[in-house]
Amino acid sequence: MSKPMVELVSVTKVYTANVIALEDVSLEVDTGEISFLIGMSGAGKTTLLKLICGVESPTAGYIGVGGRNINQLRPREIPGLRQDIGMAYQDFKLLPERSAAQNIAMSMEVAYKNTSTIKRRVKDLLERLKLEEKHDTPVSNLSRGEQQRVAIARAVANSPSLILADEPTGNLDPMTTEVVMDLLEQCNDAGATIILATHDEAIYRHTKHKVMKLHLGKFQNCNS
Amino acid sequence: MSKPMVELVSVTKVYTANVIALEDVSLEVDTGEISFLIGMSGAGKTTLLKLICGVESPTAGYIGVGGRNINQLRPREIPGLRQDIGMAYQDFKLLPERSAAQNIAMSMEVAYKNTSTIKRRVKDLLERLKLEEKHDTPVSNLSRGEQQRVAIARAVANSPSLILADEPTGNLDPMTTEVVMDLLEQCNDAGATIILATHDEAIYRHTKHKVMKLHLGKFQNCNS
Amino acid sequence: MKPLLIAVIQAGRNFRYTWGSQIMTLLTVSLSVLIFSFFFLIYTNVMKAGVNLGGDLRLAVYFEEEPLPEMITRLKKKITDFREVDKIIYVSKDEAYNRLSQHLGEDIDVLANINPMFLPPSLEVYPPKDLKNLSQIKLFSEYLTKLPGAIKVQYGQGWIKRFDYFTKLLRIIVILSGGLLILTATFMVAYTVRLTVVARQEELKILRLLGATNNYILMPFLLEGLFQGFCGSALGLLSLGILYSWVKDRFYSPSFFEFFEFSFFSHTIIGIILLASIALCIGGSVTSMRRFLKV
Amino acid sequence: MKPLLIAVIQAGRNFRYTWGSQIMTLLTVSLSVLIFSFFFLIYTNVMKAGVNLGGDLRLAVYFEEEPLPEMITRLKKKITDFREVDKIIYVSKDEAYNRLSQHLGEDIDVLANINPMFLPPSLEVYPPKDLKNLSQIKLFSEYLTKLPGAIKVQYGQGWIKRFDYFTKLLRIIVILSGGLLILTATFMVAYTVRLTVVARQEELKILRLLGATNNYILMPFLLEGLFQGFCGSALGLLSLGILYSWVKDRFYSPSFFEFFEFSFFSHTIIGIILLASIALCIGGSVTSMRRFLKV
Ligand SMILES: Nc1ncnc2c1ncn2[C@@H]1O[C@H](COP(=O)(O)OP(=O)(O)OP(=O)(O)O)[C@@H](O)[C@H]1O
Ligand SMILES: Nc1ncnc2c1ncn2[C@@H]1O[C@H](COP(=O)(O)OP(=O)(O)OP(=O)(O)O)[C@@H](O)[C@H]1O
Ligand SMILES: [Mg+2]
Ligand SMILES: [Mg+2]
Repeated sequence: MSKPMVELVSVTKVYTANVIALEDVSLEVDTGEISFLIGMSGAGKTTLLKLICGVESPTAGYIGVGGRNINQLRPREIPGLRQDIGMAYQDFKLLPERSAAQNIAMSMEVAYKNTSTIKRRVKDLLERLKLEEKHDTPVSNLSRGEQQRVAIARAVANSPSLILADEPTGNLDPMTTEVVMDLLEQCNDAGATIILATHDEAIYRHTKHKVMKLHLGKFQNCNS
Repeated sequence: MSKPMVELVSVTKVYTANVIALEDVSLEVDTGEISFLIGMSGAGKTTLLKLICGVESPTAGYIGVGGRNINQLRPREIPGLRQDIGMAYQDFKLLPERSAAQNIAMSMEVAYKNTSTIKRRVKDLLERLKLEEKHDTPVSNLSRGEQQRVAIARAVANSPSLILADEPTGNLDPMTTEVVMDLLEQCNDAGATIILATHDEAIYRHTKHKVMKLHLGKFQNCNS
Repeated sequence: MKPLLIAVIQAGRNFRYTWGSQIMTLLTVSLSVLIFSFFFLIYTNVMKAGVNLGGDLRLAVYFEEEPLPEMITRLKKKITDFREVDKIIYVSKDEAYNRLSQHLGEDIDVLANINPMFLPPSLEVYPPKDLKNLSQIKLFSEYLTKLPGAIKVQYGQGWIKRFDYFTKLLRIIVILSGGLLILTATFMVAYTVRLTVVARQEELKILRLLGATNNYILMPFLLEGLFQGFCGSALGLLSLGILYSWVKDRFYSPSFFEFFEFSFFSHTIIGIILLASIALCIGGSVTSMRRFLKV
Repeated sequence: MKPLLIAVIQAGRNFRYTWGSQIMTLLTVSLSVLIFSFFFLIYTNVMKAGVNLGGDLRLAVYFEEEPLPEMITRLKKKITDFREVDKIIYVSKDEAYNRLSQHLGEDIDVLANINPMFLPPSLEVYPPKDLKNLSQIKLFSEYLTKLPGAIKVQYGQGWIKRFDYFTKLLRIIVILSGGLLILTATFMVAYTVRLTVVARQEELKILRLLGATNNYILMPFLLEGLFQGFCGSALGLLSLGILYSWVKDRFYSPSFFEFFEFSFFSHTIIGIILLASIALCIGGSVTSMRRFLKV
């Protein structure tokens, strides 16, 4: 058995005294796996993903990504880790005045990728997500669903080995959802581990992949 | 038959030369009705709702709300119209540093409602949406689904006669979705007309209400 | 509920959320008022300083021979006809000698072997305080030289010339720096106010979308402008007052203030400065907000 | 691809998106440099002006009797022993009479009936240019009064005193306004730079989230700081140069500049100002960015 890509041991995250977002959560996601993270609004899904990519730090517990304790990294190692994790945020975190293409390119630019490689990759992603016409449109002029696709494209653009998608289809109709899921599956085929937080039953109901259910900050009857 | 609450006649909205969001759209929504607006991402749902509440102005065509042409209102009449339309934006448009309660109160404050009335109404809404614990939490510290509920609460708080809900359940799990739909239906019972743009098949699949489907800026086989 | 009360509540709430930038604006206004009033104070006092220096001016018209008394009266009339003067004193040869001997004091014996009549008689003309301009003095002196019997007019030409240039230089400096500073102050206040509005543009847009009237949006800004304009300029004037009394204490010597009679602003001017900065702050916010009111 | 090239591209792109605030920063830097160097220029020149005024100073020591030639030599030595002087000229009674008659010119006949010997002999002492302080002059004059046979020392006390106070006043004004202005300029630059960073804080946060290294984030800001510091101060100095030559042209009269020898900055000082403002701009952005680099 290969080393788990993501490993959480008794992780607790307390925001403020009365907001305990995660309580004693343990979890293991193997390399190359796709897992679904479900649970009610406010259950702690986003918090869990943020802990994994190191945007938030845990109140207690161990978080390992690729076998390394991400909370003991030296400051100069953090950029490398983040370049290797693609996170599609629930609130997108796009730059509204920049074009769709520029937003997607950002994740590759910070890794000092070649300009022509970036251009090709951006164009390819936009085509796959049916946004080819929005190449130069500022993100603020896109519909919400189009913005969501740009956010997903940016997350996968740099071919990270771990993709965290937070509610990637919340603003998408069933057809477009399928397009996005196809893209994520292709990334998975190319070797990426994927954790997908979602409310959309249609996505995970008949899946063969692992589904983890959070409830009030704790895991409930996970299937596997 | 009563006068239609919302009436669109041959409305066209062109953002830029090659982005025709709506093309020759006509529609009628009667007072007290609930209608669903569906369609692919980028079909023009948000644009249509924005036209109805006067945030965007049409390139061509007539838009009537409550029997008045909203594009010929005098500047001083616009605030009154907006106070009477509750719109839950797809991107929420909340003030992140303000508390959930303050965000909800805003829509009543601009109508110079009584302070105690506002307090009572806000508390009631937060309880109904299961957010009573988040009364004083800044919106930026809420989960995305919690923010969405705050946005909906703000839209209905001032008891408007027309409620426009743009994808109100995109970030909500099925259970919370039901809570929100119950609230909207109660508003409808109290006399409000509701137009609801959504991708969530679960909401509109078995409904008895009107479903309108937009495709590339035009209506397709509406049921009624 | 009354709109004004709501506006006060709103303004208070806004202050809680944006106190950082509000205090920044207040400080900017203070600094601008300080700078502006500092230069205004210097300017008004420098203008007065010229007058005081001119006050010590005395033109001595020397005559070849002692004129007859009626001639003196005529001469005096001629002078006052040409230009109003403070006073004219006739100094006869005797008086000139007396003065010199007084001046020499104990050293009176120097004059022992001197003919007391060697000193020329003169008319000493004290021009009015407002004659402080070098070219005017020259003109006057030229006129006096042409009086019948006059042989020479003396008034410390060299020093006065120098003084005149010095005063001119000081004025150039004060005016240029004043201009520069008023430019800067206006720029700063306008910029800061604009930034405050831009920082809240999200909030304003949302308020418009929710159906807020122009009044609802404007009132808190007006109150804020009032508050900031008042407190800012009060603070600025207060600092200037402290600076002023510090300088006065620090550099005070009776002889210093004999020449430069520095004084602080009158109550009227303080009032005008306060009102002007309140108007500026309010005007600034309202102008920068105008485009939001059209949405 | 080289990081520097990427930084240049990024800086260019940033400029396209934020040119408004960038030009604002540039103007702020220009204005601050203009203000600062304006006062620096005035300060250095005012300090020099005092010296030039002192250069015309002459102390006349009057004697009761004409001293013998060897006595004159001894007196001169005594004086130079006490303090270095530019030159000392002995004016005998004859010479004093000649001077007076020359001075009176055509009016020489006034002196006709005067004993040519009534004027006292004197030593005219021209102190060095650096003697410009009133108290030093007084000290010197007191020393001269005690010379054997001296009865009186004259040097236009009243005017010199006034001049001294005037210069003092000018210096107080220049120093105070300079201080005030440097405060303002620093405040403005710091504030503007901070605002530029705050305006882009969203972008910086996102870049950090995407895994941008410190270098990647800092480099464009360094380039921008370099550009703004350089262009801003160049523009400021240029405006000052234009202002300078305008004032020079406008108020030029040979006699004016006889007293005040204004001159512009040397190349070294221009270089230092340029470098300092570049350092300030870069330092400013880097400091305000530090907290984003920790995220
Ligand atoms: N920055 C924060 N400060 C304080 N509390 C927070 C913060 N972020 C989240 N919370 C709280 O932590 C809990 C879990 O939030 P989280 O965002 O992880 O939920 P979620 O499962 O992603 O919900 P949703 O489906 O609505 O996005 C919520 O109660 C939320 O209010
Ligand atoms: N401000 C704008 N400027 C230019 N184009 C715009 C603007 N807003 C929307 N569009 C374009 O108009 C079309 C319709 O947008 P709209 O937001 O109405 O779609 P939608 O049906 O709400 O989609 P979604 O389900 O993704 O929210 C899209 O192609 C979008 O890119
Ligand atoms: Mg979430
Ligand atoms: Mg939409």
